[in-house]
Amino acid sequence: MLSVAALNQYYGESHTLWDLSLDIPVGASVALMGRNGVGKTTLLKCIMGLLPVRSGEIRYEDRSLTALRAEQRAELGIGYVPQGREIFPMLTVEENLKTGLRARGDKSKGIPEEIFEIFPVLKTMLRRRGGDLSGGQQQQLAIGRALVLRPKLLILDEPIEGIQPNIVSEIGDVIIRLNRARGKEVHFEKRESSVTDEIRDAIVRVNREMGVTVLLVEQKQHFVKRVADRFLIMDKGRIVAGGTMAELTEDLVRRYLTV
Amino acid sequence: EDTIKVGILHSLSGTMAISETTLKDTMLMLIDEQNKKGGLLGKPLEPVVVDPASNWPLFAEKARELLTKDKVAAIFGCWTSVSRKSVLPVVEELNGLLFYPVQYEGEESSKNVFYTGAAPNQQAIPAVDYLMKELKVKRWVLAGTDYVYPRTTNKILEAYLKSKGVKDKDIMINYTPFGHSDWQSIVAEIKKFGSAGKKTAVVSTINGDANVPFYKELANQGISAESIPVVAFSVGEEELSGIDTKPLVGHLAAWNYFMSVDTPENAAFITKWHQFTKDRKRVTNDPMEAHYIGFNMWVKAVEKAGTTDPDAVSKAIIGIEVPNLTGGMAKMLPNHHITKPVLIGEIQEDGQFQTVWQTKTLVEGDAWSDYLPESKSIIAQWTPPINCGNYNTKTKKCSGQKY
Amino acid sequence: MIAAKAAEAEIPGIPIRDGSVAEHRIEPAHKPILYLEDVTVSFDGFRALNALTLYIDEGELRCIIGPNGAGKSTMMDVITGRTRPDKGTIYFGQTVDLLTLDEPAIAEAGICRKFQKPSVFEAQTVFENLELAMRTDKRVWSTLFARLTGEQLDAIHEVLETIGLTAYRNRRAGELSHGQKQWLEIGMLLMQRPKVLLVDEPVAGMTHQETERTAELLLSLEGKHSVVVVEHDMDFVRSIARRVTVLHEGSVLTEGRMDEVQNDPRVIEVYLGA
Amino acid sequence: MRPLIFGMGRWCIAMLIMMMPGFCQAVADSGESFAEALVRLKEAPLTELGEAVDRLAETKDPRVVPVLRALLDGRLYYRKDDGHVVFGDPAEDGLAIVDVLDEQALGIVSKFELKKIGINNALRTHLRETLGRLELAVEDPAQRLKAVEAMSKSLDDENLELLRARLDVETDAKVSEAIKTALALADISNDEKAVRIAAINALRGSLNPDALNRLRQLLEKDEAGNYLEPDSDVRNSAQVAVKSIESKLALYGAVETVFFGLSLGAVLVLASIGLAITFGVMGVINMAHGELMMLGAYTTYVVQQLMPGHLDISLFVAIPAAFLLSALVGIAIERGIIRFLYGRPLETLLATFGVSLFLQQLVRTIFSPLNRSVATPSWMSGSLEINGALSLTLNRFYILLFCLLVFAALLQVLKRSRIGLEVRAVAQNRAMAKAMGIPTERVDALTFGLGSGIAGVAGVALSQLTNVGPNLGQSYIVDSFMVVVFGGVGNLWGTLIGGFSLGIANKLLEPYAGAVLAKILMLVFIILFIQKRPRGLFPQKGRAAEA
Amino acid sequence: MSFSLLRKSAVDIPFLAVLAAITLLVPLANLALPESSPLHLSTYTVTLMGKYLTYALLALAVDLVWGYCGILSLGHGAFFALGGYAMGMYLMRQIGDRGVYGHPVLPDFMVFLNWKELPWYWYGFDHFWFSLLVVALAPGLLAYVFGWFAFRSRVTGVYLSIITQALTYALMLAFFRNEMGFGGNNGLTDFKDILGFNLQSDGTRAALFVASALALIGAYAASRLVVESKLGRVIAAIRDAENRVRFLGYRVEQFKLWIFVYSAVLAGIAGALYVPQVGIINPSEFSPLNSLEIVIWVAVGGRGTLYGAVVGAILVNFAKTVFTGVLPEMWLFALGAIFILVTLLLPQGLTGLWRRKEQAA
Ligand SMILES: Nc1ncnc2c1ncn2[C@@H]1O[C@H](COP(=O)(O)OP(=O)(O)OP(=O)(O)O)[C@@H](O)[C@H]1O
Ligand SMILES: Nc1ncnc2c1ncn2[C@@H]1O[C@H](COP(=O)(O)OP(=O)(O)OP(=O)(O)O)[C@@H](O)[C@H]1O
Ligand SMILES: NC(N)=O
Ligand SMILES: [Mg+2]
Ligand SMILES: [Mg+2]
Repeated sequence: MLSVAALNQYYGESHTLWDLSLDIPVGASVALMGRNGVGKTTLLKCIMGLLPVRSGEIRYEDRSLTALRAEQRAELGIGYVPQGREIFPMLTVEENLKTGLRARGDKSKGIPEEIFEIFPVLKTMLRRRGGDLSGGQQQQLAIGRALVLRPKLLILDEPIEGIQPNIVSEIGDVIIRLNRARGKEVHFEKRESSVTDEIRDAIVRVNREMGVTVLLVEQKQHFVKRVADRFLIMDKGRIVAGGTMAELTEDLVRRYLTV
Repeated sequence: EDTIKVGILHSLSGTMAISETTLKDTMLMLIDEQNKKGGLLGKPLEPVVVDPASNWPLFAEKARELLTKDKVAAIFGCWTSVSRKSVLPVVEELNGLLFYPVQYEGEESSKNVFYTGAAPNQQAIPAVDYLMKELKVKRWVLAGTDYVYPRTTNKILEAYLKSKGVKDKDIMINYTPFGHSDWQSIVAEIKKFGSAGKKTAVVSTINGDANVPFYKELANQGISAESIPVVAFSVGEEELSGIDTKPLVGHLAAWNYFMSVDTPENAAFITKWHQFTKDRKRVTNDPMEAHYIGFNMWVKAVEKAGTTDPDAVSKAIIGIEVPNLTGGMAKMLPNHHITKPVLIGEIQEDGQFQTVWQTKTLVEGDAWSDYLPESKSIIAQWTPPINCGNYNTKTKKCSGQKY
Repeated sequence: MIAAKAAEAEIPGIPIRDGSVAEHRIEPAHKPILYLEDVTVSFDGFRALNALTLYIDEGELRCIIGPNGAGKSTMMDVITGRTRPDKGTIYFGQTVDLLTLDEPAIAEAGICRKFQKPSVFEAQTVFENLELAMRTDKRVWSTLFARLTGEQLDAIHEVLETIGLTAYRNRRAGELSHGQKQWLEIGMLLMQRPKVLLVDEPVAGMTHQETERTAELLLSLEGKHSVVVVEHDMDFVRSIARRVTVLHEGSVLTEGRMDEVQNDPRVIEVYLGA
Repeated sequence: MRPLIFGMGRWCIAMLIMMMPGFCQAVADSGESFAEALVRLKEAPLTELGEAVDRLAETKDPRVVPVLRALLDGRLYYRKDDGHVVFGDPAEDGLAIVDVLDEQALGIVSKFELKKIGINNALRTHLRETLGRLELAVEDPAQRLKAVEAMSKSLDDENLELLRARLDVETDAKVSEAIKTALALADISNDEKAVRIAAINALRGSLNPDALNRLRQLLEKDEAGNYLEPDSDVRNSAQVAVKSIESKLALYGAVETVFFGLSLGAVLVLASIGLAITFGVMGVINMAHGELMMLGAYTTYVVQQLMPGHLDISLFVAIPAAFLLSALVGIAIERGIIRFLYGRPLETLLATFGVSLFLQQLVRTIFSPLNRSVATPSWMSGSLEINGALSLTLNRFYILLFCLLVFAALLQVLKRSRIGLEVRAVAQNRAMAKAMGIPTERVDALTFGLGSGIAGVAGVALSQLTNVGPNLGQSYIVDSFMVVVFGGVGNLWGTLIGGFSLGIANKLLEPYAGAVLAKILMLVFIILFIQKRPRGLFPQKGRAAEA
Repeated sequence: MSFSLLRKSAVDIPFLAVLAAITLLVPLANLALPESSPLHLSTYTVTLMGKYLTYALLALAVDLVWGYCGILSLGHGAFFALGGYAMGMYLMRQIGDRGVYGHPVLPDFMVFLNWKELPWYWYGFDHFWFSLLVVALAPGLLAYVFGWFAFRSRVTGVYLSIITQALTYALMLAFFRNEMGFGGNNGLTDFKDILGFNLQSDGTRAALFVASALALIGAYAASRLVVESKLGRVIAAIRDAENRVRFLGYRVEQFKLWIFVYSAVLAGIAGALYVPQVGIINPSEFSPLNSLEIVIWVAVGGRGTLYGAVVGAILVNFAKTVFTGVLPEMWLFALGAIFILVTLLLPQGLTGLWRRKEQAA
């Protein structure tokens, strides 16, 4: 799905990512871990095209992303939930969600109802300015917004930061469902009338056929353990370890994740 | 030095470029002409053009540059009074010569400046006389841009009108900022003022850019020249070329020259101008004539003195006569002002003026107005024994001169 | 622990204007230092705080939890003078009516805050950030002539150690990662030596181990400072919690020990989940 | 020769109506002949031209009216070589001339072969009055009204007689009204008290300024302190009439002031609304905004030059042309300069200031530093006469309408289309907008183009009010920023309401304070207002805005 | 902190040294060298350079509030002009009865606009020291009052910029009014001498140049101390996160007010030095475009570095002098192009070039 090879990135003169390489298989759910400041966010921004890279190659679905601008990458189906939420503060919740419609490519005018099923609070706040929401509400909005463009690859940078516990577990569910949709039944709670059912079913079907690949930066290990099937560990701008969740040993944690 | 340098100090950018650029071109044309005639004292003239950019301190700086760096023999320049005031100390300090071509408020006579435009007595007073006698105007609106020239002119006019028995309530005075563009209220007020049953006229010292919106508003509010004529002192052919003149036919201006004047000198001048600018539509105007006169006077004076030395030239130039473009002779007076005819013209549909009245004789420019109490007793005379620009005939003293 | 040491160290040369802090170290007090009574805040008709009443004791460490949008950050806004309530009273100690003070005066009085979204001075170095936060005379002229004393320098260095940014002291704060900024902001709080610390989501974006360190740090402040912590990380809250207040829809839903609160069905329903 | 035949026809009809049968034929043999009078007219110096006109009129020749009209319109010439008096109308390479005496077309000649018979103001008034008398019976009621008005200026017995006669047959209400007013004005001087009072009562509702002046005179005292009007009843009626007129005038005066304010406001709004987008929404401090307006104004000029015969529709061509030109220039500025400066908003100030200098000098180089003359289409000239005391100038009126139209259109574009949402998203968080798949570059270019295009359109409107010259932009840029900020950055409604309120406030102040002081007071007001509402009239609200 | 110290020593010492050298050499080259010497500087050049230095001082003032505190003042020309008027009034009073009307007290423009006596606000200006006081006080007071209201009301960003513009615009219109008693549009001009020295003599002009240079050096050094002080860092913090500074217990409005007033006083001093050298002060100095230009000098030089402002002011004005003489009809193209290119190619201004090298080293 996504592969990064020999990536080097600099902030001005300071070398942040060093010959970084990684591979994310289709349909995987990968957790990227590492201490503060090792370059996780930087890496995600490079993948998204928001930061220029000095050298190296980023490939997505067998095409090179390197020459593409961020908005073109979005159109290819990469959804991004940034660290710090990055809500459009003066747009209403509804407008925030609508910003993703263009990249969907299917001319739809409305926001898919499933978003509100996942995050009901957004429905009640459609007219409120994004910037007025509480931190946690904003985080939900940020995820919802990324889902609007119906991503094939979903990149999440610390998505549960500041989210109340019960919703954290819901977000976990969402990620799991999006990711494991392939070949499996997906049920979002049905609360709506049957009129929207069809649309939703369609989305669900598409989703199921697609299966969203997930790249997740997260520090909370119990959450990671629940939603990810693979992990990568970063240190000082390099990927230093990786594997299936089962391979995440106490030793690795102590070596790279404790201070 | 194998050329004689002539400084041209007119704004080519900024707010005043609209008016002054033409004067720069005029000077270039006159110098070109003179060179074709073989130059001056056997040397070609070389114009030095600088752009003071409608910035008053820059005028002083550029004047200094012309006099010290370029060592020009004379400067032709300035339009607004403030630019002249800014340059004045510089030409006095460095003993340069400045020829100033625009009508102005008077109250000045410098050893180093020659005023070839009209003094108030060569424009404002005759115009008011005309309105009073010919149009039987009884009520007066004195409208002007809020700066020294209109203020002074209006002060002189107010004193003059009162001396003719006009009452306070029949005079309305209104000042507006530079570039004023919303004239609705003022024009409405003028309209009201003019509907009191007495013949009313507007004496306009409105300057430059503000005129276009002013006249447009006049036209739109239906104030025609017949109901309330406007006589302007700062609107010439150049300004009219930027206005749709159809609705303005019949409004007046007082100048010492109109492009429409039918004399051979003028026809020749216009032809040369059209050739020089390669534009048959370019108009000529009063300050251009002033430069024409000033330049020719300077040339004659230099020839007479046999040198471009400022002291010799200023001595030689007094009394020199050159033809003006309206068929008479302009003479440099000892007060550094010149003699001029006064013409009143009405705006025509084609943007020209038609002369409707003219002084019988030439009027001598008066540096110090006789209608202002403080300057009544002051005279300017740059010839011995007085040799002073502001000589008080009462105290017999020459004030404020550095020489 | 380094953290504890830093917080304990008296910084000579900086007068602590109120001796009461030292007093209560001996006997943890039950005297409220912060009173919120009947505080209501609404935005365009929406009630973010609804007749909220809350007391914080001197030297106490209080955790506040509650669903997203319950009004926790708004409560801090109201206490620090950022938002004016429509109704209600807020007192600091017995006498200081916070509603009559503006932000700097409230800060001066000894209430400091860490924002939910880390906010540091991005163009300045880590060191300078700490220096600016330092408790000292903050009037214009004295700031102009301020010189760092050796003790002040030591204090800054100690805090740098505490927050693990010694190596970054000359970095511009804008170049720090998210988590580093969180630490820096905590460091700035420490520099201010406040009586009341309001800490909004301090461990967001931290690793498990960093979270533990923060817990230690906050615990070490207990007794000397009143600390109000808002956090959604339940492990963290459990590790520091004494008394826990649950906010819901702008008012207190319940209050009590962690284990009580945790098992309250209403809290499970609106907040914790199954 | 259409006009002539037309005129003659009218002349005869007029005479017929005046019940003077046979007049048409009779004219030829009375007094001086038409040809002689014409020669006198040609040779008279300005001071004697009036008398020559009278003589000509006395000939009662059917050709008199067209000749006098031509004289009034400046179409009357004589040939320098043979002295023939001719009508001249502009044609290519000179004037097409027609002999006055025998209506022979004499071909096209150069201006220099002719001499115009010039007139002056006094003469113009005189001519109009004379023509009025002669034309009192023309078909066009508007022209009749003018004729009556011209005659009312000098109410001698002859004119009164004509007017009375006309009143009996007049069908148009406005003309009748005007004649009645004129007759009443005359009656005020009547010896009989009853007639005077009747006349006064007739004038009670009149908004004719002469009526008010005349009525006021009745209330004045002479030097000795005696009333000019001896009869107290007459004075009392006059008093009542004056009061009623004055209260009406006050009302209409207020309406007029509001209109003045709205129209000044409309100009401000037009000038700033494009800025409300580029500055308010995109955050670009565009110092070249004024120059983009200037381009719009020059476009109007060029369009008028290109289609000389179609003045009346020129604006409808100029508006889209100006929009396009300014939009394209705007897009060029955005693509060439501004796009490198996002995230550095203050730098846009520096670069666009450079652009503004550049554009100014460019038009100076292309069009010369002189102002260009932009003509006003006939449908925008003059005023909409509501009544004698209130008339709205048409150009202002249309510009007010236009302003509202532009505003509404813009609002729709930003509301309805995706671009409205996207541009705000881009402005608020460029990186995130990209990550959401918004083509920020295209959005920037289009938005900047839109704002610039509107500036161009505003320039078309300004060309109808003020100078079209290189400085046009500079004189509006400060005011534009002031309006946007006063209204609240980022809020189009704020710009609209802000512009109108500043306009009205200015016009309310102006009569008391004068133009200069009014402007100063407005500025002080803005400064104080911003203290009260530091984010303008309609501030952006919310947590984000406060931070 | 050590960081900032580095910054200071690396640039300031050579920079101040150059200024000091100019202060010494320019008058020498003007007065001591004969005109025939190739190194001789004409009085015209000296005066011109003196003017540049006053502009540099003005730019420095703007850089302090804009570059360091983030207050984009589009009205600093007002403080400059006020200082200039105060000096102009002194120079007018020095004329005494040598005016054209020979009035013992009233300046010429008052005589001919019928003023009967000197307005009260003209009192005291016959004393040099009083005038100097007003040179600093008038702009300082205006800045204080204006800033007190604006900062207390938390007017920030473009709102503040635009009302500073409104301020200078209003003052321009007010000073245009002849009723104000400051000479209307013509302003104050035709000065004769200062402290008894003839303003037109070479010696006086050289002295004015030296005074300007010393003022610039002094202001530069003082401002450097200010921005390197803790106050300087608070100011910079306000620029970046005003609210956060408040929550640290700083009274943001007072800090802003302090730097604003300080900057206004510097601008006033610059104006006072400018007027005797150019010979005129009139309301166009208040014009909003003038104030905008100052900001542009700073941006061209590089904001947020004191020397950038100085360099920018001198270079832009030098370019103007040259262009208006050499390319009188095209110079706006050249100037416009410079502004555009500097913005695009040198985001940190001209001195950014130099700084980049320094960082690389
Ligand atoms: N804009 C920037 N300019 C310079 N350096 C930066 C910038 N942003 C981040 N850095 C530096 O790059 C390094 C990596 O930062 P990054 O934000 O990628 O870390 P992270 O792994 O996401 O940390 P966290 O878990 O705290 O979010 C950090 O040391 C940080 O100081
Ligand atoms: N300026 C505002 N305008 C409108 N609504 C607001 C504003 N400020 C806050 N709110 C609303 O008030 C409620 C409380 O917000 P607050 O930020 O206090 O929540 P919180 O408890 O801190 O939540 P979280 O845990 O997610 O940070 C939210 O629903 C938010 O949308
Ligand atoms: N002298 C003038 N017209 O300013
Ligand atoms: Mg990160
Ligand atoms: Mg919160």
